[in-house]
Amino acid sequence: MVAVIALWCVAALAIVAASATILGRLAVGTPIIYAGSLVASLVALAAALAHLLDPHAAVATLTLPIGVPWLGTHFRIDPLSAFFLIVTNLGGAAASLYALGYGRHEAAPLRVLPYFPAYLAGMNLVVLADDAFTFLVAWEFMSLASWALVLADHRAPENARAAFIYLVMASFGTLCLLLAFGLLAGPEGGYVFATIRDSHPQPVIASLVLLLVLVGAGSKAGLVPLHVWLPLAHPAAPSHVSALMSGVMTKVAVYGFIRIIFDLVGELAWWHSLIVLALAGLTTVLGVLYALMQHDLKRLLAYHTVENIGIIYIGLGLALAFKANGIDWAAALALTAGLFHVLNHSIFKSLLFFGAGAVLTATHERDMERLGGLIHTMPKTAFAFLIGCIAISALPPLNGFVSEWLTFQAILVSPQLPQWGLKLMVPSVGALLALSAALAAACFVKAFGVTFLGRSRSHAAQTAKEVDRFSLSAMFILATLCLLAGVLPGVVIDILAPVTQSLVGSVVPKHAGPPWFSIVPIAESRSSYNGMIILLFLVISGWLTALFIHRFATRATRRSAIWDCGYPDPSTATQYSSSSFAMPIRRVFGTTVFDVHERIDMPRPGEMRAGNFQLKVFDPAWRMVYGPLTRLVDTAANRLNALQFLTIRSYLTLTFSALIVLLIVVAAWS
Amino acid sequence: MELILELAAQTVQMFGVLVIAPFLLGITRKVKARLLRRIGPPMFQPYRDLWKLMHKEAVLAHNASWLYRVAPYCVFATTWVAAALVPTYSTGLIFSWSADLIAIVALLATGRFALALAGMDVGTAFGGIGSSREMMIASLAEPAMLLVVFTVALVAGTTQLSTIAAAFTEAHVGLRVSLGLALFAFVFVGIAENARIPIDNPATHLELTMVHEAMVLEYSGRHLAMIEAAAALKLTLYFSLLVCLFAPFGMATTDRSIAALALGGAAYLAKIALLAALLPIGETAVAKMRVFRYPIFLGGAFAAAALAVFLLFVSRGL
Amino acid sequence: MIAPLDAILWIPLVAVPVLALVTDYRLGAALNVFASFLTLAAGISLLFVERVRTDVFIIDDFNIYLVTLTAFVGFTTSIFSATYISHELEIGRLTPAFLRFYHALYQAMIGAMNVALVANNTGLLWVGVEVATLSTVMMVGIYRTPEAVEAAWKYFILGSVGIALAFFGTILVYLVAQPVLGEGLSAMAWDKLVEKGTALDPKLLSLAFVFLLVGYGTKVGLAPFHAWLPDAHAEGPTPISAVLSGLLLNVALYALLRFKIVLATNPETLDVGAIMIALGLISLVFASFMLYRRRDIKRLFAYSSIEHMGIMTFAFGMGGPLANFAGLLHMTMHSLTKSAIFFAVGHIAQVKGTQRIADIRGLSTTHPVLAVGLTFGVLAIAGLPPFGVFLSEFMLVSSTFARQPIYAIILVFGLIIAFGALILRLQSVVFGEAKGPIGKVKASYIPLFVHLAFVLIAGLWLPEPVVRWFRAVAAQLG
Amino acid sequence: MTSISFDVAHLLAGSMLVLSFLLLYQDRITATLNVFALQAIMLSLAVAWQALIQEAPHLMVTALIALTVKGFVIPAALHRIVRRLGIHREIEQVIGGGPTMLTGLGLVALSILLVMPVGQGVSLLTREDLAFALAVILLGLLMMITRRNAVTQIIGFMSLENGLVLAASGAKGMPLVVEFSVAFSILIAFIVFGVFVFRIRERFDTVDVSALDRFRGERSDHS
Repeated sequence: MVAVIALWCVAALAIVAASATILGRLAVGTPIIYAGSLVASLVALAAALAHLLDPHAAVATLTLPIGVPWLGTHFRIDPLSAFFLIVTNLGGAAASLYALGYGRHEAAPLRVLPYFPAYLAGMNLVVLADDAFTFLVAWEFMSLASWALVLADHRAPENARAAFIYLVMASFGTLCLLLAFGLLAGPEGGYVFATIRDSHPQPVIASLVLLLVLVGAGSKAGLVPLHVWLPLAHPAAPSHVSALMSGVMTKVAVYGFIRIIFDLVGELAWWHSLIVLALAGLTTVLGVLYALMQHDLKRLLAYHTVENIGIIYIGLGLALAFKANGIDWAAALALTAGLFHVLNHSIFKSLLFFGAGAVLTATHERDMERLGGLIHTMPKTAFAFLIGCIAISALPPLNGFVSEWLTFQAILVSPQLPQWGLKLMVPSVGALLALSAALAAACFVKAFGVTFLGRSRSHAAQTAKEVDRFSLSAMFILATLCLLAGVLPGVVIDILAPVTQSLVGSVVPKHAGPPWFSIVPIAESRSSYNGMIILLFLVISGWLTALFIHRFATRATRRSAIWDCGYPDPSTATQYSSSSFAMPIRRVFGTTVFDVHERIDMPRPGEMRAGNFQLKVFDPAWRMVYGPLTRLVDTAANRLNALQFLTIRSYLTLTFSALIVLLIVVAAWS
Repeated sequence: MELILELAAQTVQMFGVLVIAPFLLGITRKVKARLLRRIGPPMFQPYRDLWKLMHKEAVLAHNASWLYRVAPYCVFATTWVAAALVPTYSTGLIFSWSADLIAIVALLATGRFALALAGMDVGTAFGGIGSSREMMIASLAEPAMLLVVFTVALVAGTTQLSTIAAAFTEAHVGLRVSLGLALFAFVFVGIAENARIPIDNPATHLELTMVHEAMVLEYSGRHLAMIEAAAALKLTLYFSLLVCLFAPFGMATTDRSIAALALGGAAYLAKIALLAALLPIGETAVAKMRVFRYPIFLGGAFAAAALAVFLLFVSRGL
Repeated sequence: MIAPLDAILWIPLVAVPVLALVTDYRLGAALNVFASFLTLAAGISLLFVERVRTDVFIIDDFNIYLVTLTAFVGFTTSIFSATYISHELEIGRLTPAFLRFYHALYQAMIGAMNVALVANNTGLLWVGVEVATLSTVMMVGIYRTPEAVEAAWKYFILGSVGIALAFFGTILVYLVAQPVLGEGLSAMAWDKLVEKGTALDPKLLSLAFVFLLVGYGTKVGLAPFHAWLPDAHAEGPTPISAVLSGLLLNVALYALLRFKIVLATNPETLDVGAIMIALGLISLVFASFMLYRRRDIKRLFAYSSIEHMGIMTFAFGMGGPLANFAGLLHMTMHSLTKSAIFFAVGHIAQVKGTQRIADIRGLSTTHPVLAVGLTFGVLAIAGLPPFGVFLSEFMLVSSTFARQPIYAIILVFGLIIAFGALILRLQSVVFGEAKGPIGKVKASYIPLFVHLAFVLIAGLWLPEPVVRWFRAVAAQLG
Repeated sequence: MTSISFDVAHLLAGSMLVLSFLLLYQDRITATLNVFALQAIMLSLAVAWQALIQEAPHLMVTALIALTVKGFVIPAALHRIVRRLGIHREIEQVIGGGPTMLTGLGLVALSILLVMPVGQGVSLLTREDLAFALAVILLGLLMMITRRNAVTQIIGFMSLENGLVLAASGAKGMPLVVEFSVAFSILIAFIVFGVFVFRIRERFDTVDVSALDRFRGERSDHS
């Protein structure tokens, strides 16, 4: 039933996409298309939620006679896909709502409208697919639709470059997944997931599949060093699409990983988790460090997605480690942490991209060095964005903290793991996670502080107008969800229970029991957290303090000029900028992690010319991985190109040589 | 009835830390002054300072936003709540389970987040420099702190402060290399987090290397009072944590009689007073560091804490 | 009532002299379309009548869909060509006299390909392929520019050597069969060869296959015998590029596969699969790299044809039900997609007045419909879903990796290299700031989008009979 | 099959191979043309002999075509072209005579190696014939790729084709041989015609690389 509803929603999205090619020409088309997407997403969201909450819900399957001829197309809804349907459609609904307002500013609607619902449909299909072919078709369709969306503003050469790199890497990832499915399905082509589940793969095959899936799904999710497309492509798309790409599509990639590794392969060795954890730890720290170095708001957010993917993968890696050692309850905890973060990140990353989009609409600027002071001109956006910043920085009492807290709890269980490799790896990853959490806070102090606080650095920022109601309501709904998931984490954990039950055969204890919505992942004596109480405490103590001061002290306030130690400078350029904010951290980590090129041209005392400081930060992944690769292809292409310019005689010589070689082969054989 | 008693115990702790916090600051200042052969302000001077500040008119820059005005309360509230949740004289208070050690560290981070934002609100170079450096220091201190948390949590098998304290008072934990390393790291982190020498100098506004004071440069009146109070509370919190994690003896655990509680309270007060006196002694002995030496300082803490965790993982008996 | 089989052979044969005599080029084009339509109708009706099997002709699972496909692409191309050439006439690249010649040759080529496909005789197959080749040689050179003449000459010389070698292979097959099947036609008939396959001398048969591989491989465009292909595609009229890539390469591959079926019946022959795998992979990887330095848009897609012929050859070399199925599907999909791409490219070259990729920019701004057509075509040929090429590549790659991981990795490597090049060029042509003339497209879009629609449908759903034929042939191919 | 018929066929085929070597050895165009004419005549004799021993009179037609077209008409035409183009002096060989001959010997050895192990199902005569034909074909190809001059390359191709006809005539009872030989003659006529008409293509390949670049239109622009 739910599968049918979800498929109808996908079909509805497809129809909306098709009609967008015509409606897109009309002014009324934009709201109709987005409203259609909104309704379809909401219906799918409701259906998935109902499925996951229903304790008696059975796994639903559906087969359509299309696709691989003799197999058909299989769809299935189990708790895992239901959960990811929720994530997908929540993001989709929010983005549609946001776009009802934001989309009106689109210069060329025909380059966005048809692809947006198609993109949503693709993501939903990935989650619904129950055979390798359907999965990959949907997977690549999703890439394709988002590729078109990245190219929405196709005149900018950097967008074209971003789109190109994106599509090539997406396709590379798909091919890796294809190889993985090839291994799992065997030469007979048992592509249906049910068949794969029943065939227990050899350890060697399982290892290969893990590597391939890490690369395949990881390149989509943005694991370092496969992340390079992400900070290019995500910012290039229109902001509601950026939100989907960062907030939802990367989660669909995570879904792919979970589906194949946890569900289809099932049995893995403990050292597999070592690889996952190492990659995840690296991704977490590098992602946030690169994010800190950005001054393009949307690119900062995109890089930060890399960090969050790392956090999610830490949870998944831990779950693998525990599962391989048969500690199911801990595996359930780690998986819950990872999945909780999936939900959280999809919410606040969408929110933040919406905010960035609002800033972009209001100021036509993405460069933080030209923004500032928007809290005065766009107070509502600023507030929503602030909530997102707090949440993503993993600060209590919002939701980001809860998932990170759960991850820490899972890490603290790890002494129970018997293997030495894991004993050493897990605390290291824990340290990296702690480091990244602190850096994330720095990153978002910078993002919010430079963009919204201080004095406006450009005229555009000074004259910005608050955005429309649709955009605002989308942002505020997500901000509310951030808060709700933060203070009522038990509800989310209970929702996740069927998922972990189906994947690792255990659940985190139910949270209906403990009072006041506190969460107790293992046992009460071990650890517990109560976001609700913390929030109440904060509110009450803050309120008490304010009351006390207002009652017993003074409320007198005077407005005055900035003091600034007596030397205020009216130029807005004297404020701390984005790159100066990041400078201490750049210095600390610069030599090891970044390719930083600083050039300082300081006038000598007495010289009248202006000083000059140039800063370039490169992602070393380009230098170390992609640069050599590109050069290799380039060289090979150049060398081989000589073959286009030979004489006919030379071509005949080629033919002749090939013939002789083949004849010698035959002679040698006979 | 029992509930009321429990609530009362919790309330005592909550307001207790608030009351003693300025006093601790007074002690440190007094000791420091004596060490420098000055007479120094009276020990109760911080109370008077706060009271005075609260009654002064708050001066806001023209372009200060609502965030600027809310941040001090926010900082104060988070620090207060965090401090109230660290067991001082007794374990197992009614709300102790609502936040564990990790959550307390994170609550402090929330306060810092608010303050760093406030530092950037008016748009001055000083505010920015303060926020930027504060976040840099935090980014180095927080992982070290969390590794300390790991160490303690792994030894005690829990991240719940009450349980940790109870475990350390009752069970025979003994002296452990890991805990020693963790203590070392914790002290370093505490110094950095509380803006003490050699990381920062709480006594001055006009030094190029200043961090915390640069952030709050524009604040005045009741807002400044809140921030100062929060700073004092934070110091108290770190003292309490140190006491709770590494020297929990005397704390009331299973025995919840008035006598036991009173004993716990007395022990607690004695311990933190001692710490408040020790801090300036250490501070007087060292010089302020340059900013870019901080990573080495905090890196040392991180390394010590990491070593502590690894030792625990490698051999759970150490 | 004429039998459909006779019809597909006679209609082009009659059309050749008629078209050569019609002086009005419009009438000629219309007649060309009409003849192609009749051939298509005959080809389709072939599906519904009883299968023929005589000493000379045969209709079986293998060629039945290829005949229909050839007739279909021949028909759509004739529609495209009818609108295309009038523009060529306007700008003076062709004269009416040459058009008579062109239309006659077009029918000759279609007829020859039909002969090759339905022949139940190795010699007749050879004749068909060669006549088709020679007629395309002349069409390639029809513009008489130095480049066109050079391309045609290269095609002619390399083609002739291929013809000769394929003929020698054919003689060898006859020599092998003659002691078993007796003298005369029966020693050249497919069905008899397959029946008595095990009795044939395996050594000489293997030797024969090598010559056939080099000979017909030249026609297929396998590297290193490919040299004629890019230039012939680039310099000839675009409809000819479309049928070259879409049909002639297929027919040559079909010829090779027929021989492979014979070899597959005899287990003692040389493992020709390995040779085909090697040639296929060489072609794929080589063509993939060659795509990067192309400046001429038609040459670009010509190299892409080499790449795809490599994939098919690889697939048939791998063998097994899945890989063979994938190869057959790929043959069909490639022929539809590549001809669609050439239709689009033809339109582009006409409106922009150039084939230089660097001079074509921002097509999506100036010609949105055309841009959509080209984009879908290129995405399809690059192997992206939901188009049919993806289905075949899916089966091929996944089944290969489970059997021969190394081959699959080379295959994937070639695919991703080619993918990069195609997307790079696609983006530069379709997106960015518009450049060049913005005149309207005069030729018909219908063939382009009909082809793409078929490719799209096939990617999602294959009709049951097609699946049945493919599986039957896949089983035969071993 | 009597031994005499076998010996004669063997002799004729063998002499074709020898003539192929002679072709490879020649370094002047006119001499090459003459040797080729001789090979064509030898071919017609061989085919005629096959017609006799296979009692296949239609092969006589093939022999006749070989004799007239390739023995007389084409050599005469080529002589004219050579004179017209003024290239009757020397032959540009890509590699020297010695290596070419050595390669040729290797090719003959390869042909024998390939055909001889073939099973007894195929008669000895056919096999011998086939080995010679294969060698002639390979030598023809070798000639095509070792000469720079268009006329000699054509001769190489025709020599190759002689090998084909030899093989076809040796295949007992093969249908359509005559038609094939006619088709090939037409093909060769086309090639000769092409060389004759497009005199810009005096050679298959030209030393002047820049001219080629202009034609191919790919290398000249540097975008």
